[in-house]
Amino acid sequence: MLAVLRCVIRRDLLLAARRRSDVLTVLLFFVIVVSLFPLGAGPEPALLRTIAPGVIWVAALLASMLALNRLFAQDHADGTLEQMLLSATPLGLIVAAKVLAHWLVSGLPLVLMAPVLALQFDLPLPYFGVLVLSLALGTPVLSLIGAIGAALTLGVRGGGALLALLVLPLYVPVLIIGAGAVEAMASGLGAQAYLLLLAAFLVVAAAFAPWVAAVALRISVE
Amino acid sequence: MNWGGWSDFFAMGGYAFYVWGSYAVTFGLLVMEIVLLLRRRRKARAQLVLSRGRRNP
Amino acid sequence: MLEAVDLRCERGARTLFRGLGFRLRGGELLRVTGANGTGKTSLLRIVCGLLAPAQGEVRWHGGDIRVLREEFWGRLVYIGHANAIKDDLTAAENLAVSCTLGGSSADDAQVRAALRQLGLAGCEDLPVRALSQGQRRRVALARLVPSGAVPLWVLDEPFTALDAAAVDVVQQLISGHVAGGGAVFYTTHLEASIAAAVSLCIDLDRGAG
Amino acid sequence: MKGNINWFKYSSPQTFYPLAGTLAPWFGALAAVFGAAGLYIGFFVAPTDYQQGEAYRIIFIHVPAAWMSMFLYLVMAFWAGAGLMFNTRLSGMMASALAPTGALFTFIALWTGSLWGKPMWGTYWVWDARLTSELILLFLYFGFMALQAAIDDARRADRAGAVLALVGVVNVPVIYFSVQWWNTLHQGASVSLTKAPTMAATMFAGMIVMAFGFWFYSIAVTLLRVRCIVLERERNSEWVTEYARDFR
Repeated sequence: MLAVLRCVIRRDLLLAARRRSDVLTVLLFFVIVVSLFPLGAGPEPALLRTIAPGVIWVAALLASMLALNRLFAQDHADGTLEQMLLSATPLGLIVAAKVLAHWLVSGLPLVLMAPVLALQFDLPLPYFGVLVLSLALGTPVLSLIGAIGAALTLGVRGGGALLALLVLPLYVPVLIIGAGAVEAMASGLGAQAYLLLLAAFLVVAAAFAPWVAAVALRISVE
Repeated sequence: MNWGGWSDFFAMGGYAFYVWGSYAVTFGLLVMEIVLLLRRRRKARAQLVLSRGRRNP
Repeated sequence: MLEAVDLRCERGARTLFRGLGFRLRGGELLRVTGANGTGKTSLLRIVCGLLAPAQGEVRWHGGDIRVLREEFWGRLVYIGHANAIKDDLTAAENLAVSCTLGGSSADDAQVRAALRQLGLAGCEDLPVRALSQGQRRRVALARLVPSGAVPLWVLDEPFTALDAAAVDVVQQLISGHVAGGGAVFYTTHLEASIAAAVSLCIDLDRGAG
Repeated sequence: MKGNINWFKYSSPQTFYPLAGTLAPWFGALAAVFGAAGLYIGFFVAPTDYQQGEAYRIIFIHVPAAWMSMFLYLVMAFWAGAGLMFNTRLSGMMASALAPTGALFTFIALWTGSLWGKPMWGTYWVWDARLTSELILLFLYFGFMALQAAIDDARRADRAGAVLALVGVVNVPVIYFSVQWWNTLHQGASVSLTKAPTMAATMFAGMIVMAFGFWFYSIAVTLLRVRCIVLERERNSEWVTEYARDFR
């Protein structure tokens, strides 16, 4: 059982390594979207400092959603997805492994890049820790919920925009609590409660999302 | 009955635009939904007649 | 071993076949023939559990496959139209992954031996992108070599895009498997002569087989 | 739409179709009666609110519409779940039939909410917790309908929609409480619609009656739409061609 999961993760990471451009496009998209806001909203530091967490979180959310169709679409096209459906290992676990690999490739880079962008927004240094921690807890939840959306819209025309329409409402709680964590830190309330809540989201999503995505996959491949 | 007369009723205490705006849109949308539904029903039945014609002309 | 009862399959509004049943025991070969679009692939997907039939049931050793699920899927190798290989990976990596996924773990030596048996000596470490369509099909079919222990093989058009030599190798693999007590359920247009103790046939052209 | 009398007897589209046909007009009539009664109470019986003047009368459609938008989503998720569990085609059709009416009531709730916000707080859009959750609920409805429209095969569309509806229904409370939390963090509870005017008995009665009116209306419209969906999806089955014999 474990060998299969390790094999799936290793394969996906190998594929991502072989096609590095996919990883970079997600990261560059994240950086570009964040850099657009000062151009749009004006460069005054005071303004940028207040909108920094919100902007970085929304950009991370959009970037991770952009990378979602890479999760199943390619496997569906070349038939490997059917082999996963017919494997002796429960599909939920395979989906969890794939989502973990997907997060390592498209979620983690965002978390590591966020402090650099926070500098751009002149965010006070003590808040960096909370920002990175909230993203580290939040982006896996985005990938997990996104996996359900990706599975539902497999092979459907207009997939990209449709995926966004399905998944964005479900991202709202994660966005509010995630961006709110830094906000609460700034207003002196302390981000303890928010980070714990994000961790709770992560645990619940990790427990249920892969199985729901597995059901959705079986429906889509039929 | 707390209205002086019909003109008083329609003025709605100065909030006519907001009150009638909401009521008009609400019931307008409900009526529109019914109209669209009946049109969809007519189209479905026409489709059946069409396919029946095709099957045994 | 494998039994189907009163299967009915619908695609869109059309009923492809109804009331179809068969029984496949160890050491038997079952071929499905029929013109294009008569539902050969759909029947295969129903037997594998990928597609739910509109009516009827598929049983493995008496148990409904929808209940057995992973237990049944562990006893089955399915090779469909698509080759289920990744262009960016090399042939060896692809085979290693598909074997692990299928449950029959194969170490590197077995993988290379299987590829050599399918006439892919020398191409093991090339990215599959560089291989021809026939060679890719061989990589997909090379999976059969290490899965001798898996009782049921379900093959969809195994011989397409293969040259005479490859067809010969695959035929030996199939008859070897059947002789060893396994069952093979396959579709093909090629008049393949596969030696087997019992070989049945379902012809979807004449309606229910 | 509570369960039918004999659950499985009416669960096939063929037997349900005529039943829906007979019930729909009755519910339509009930909707008209209750709607008229609600309007009458709302305008002629309920007193003027000392604080908000006449503008508060919008509450007689805003609150029932908000209730209906939430209630219809739950019923839709129920039918979608039932369709996924029991594999009955009709349940999937019911879910697809409910979605547009639910979305309509959500939009009505938003529209009347913003028109009510203008006289009270001077802005058309108040980032109030409940209004924001209604907005997200509207996106959930659009997501459901868009997914079903994008998938051609009816069976897969129903089952995929069912998964989305069930995931959505689990998320609605989470969304509501996170928006509530977000609202208190940023604005405190000062600006919000939660402080409804003191509830005189007649005001509450007006809302309840109108809510029933909307409920009967939803049932009637859903039954009509189900009949359309049945005609569209089952057009090749024998009973529909037989039934369509006398169509002009």
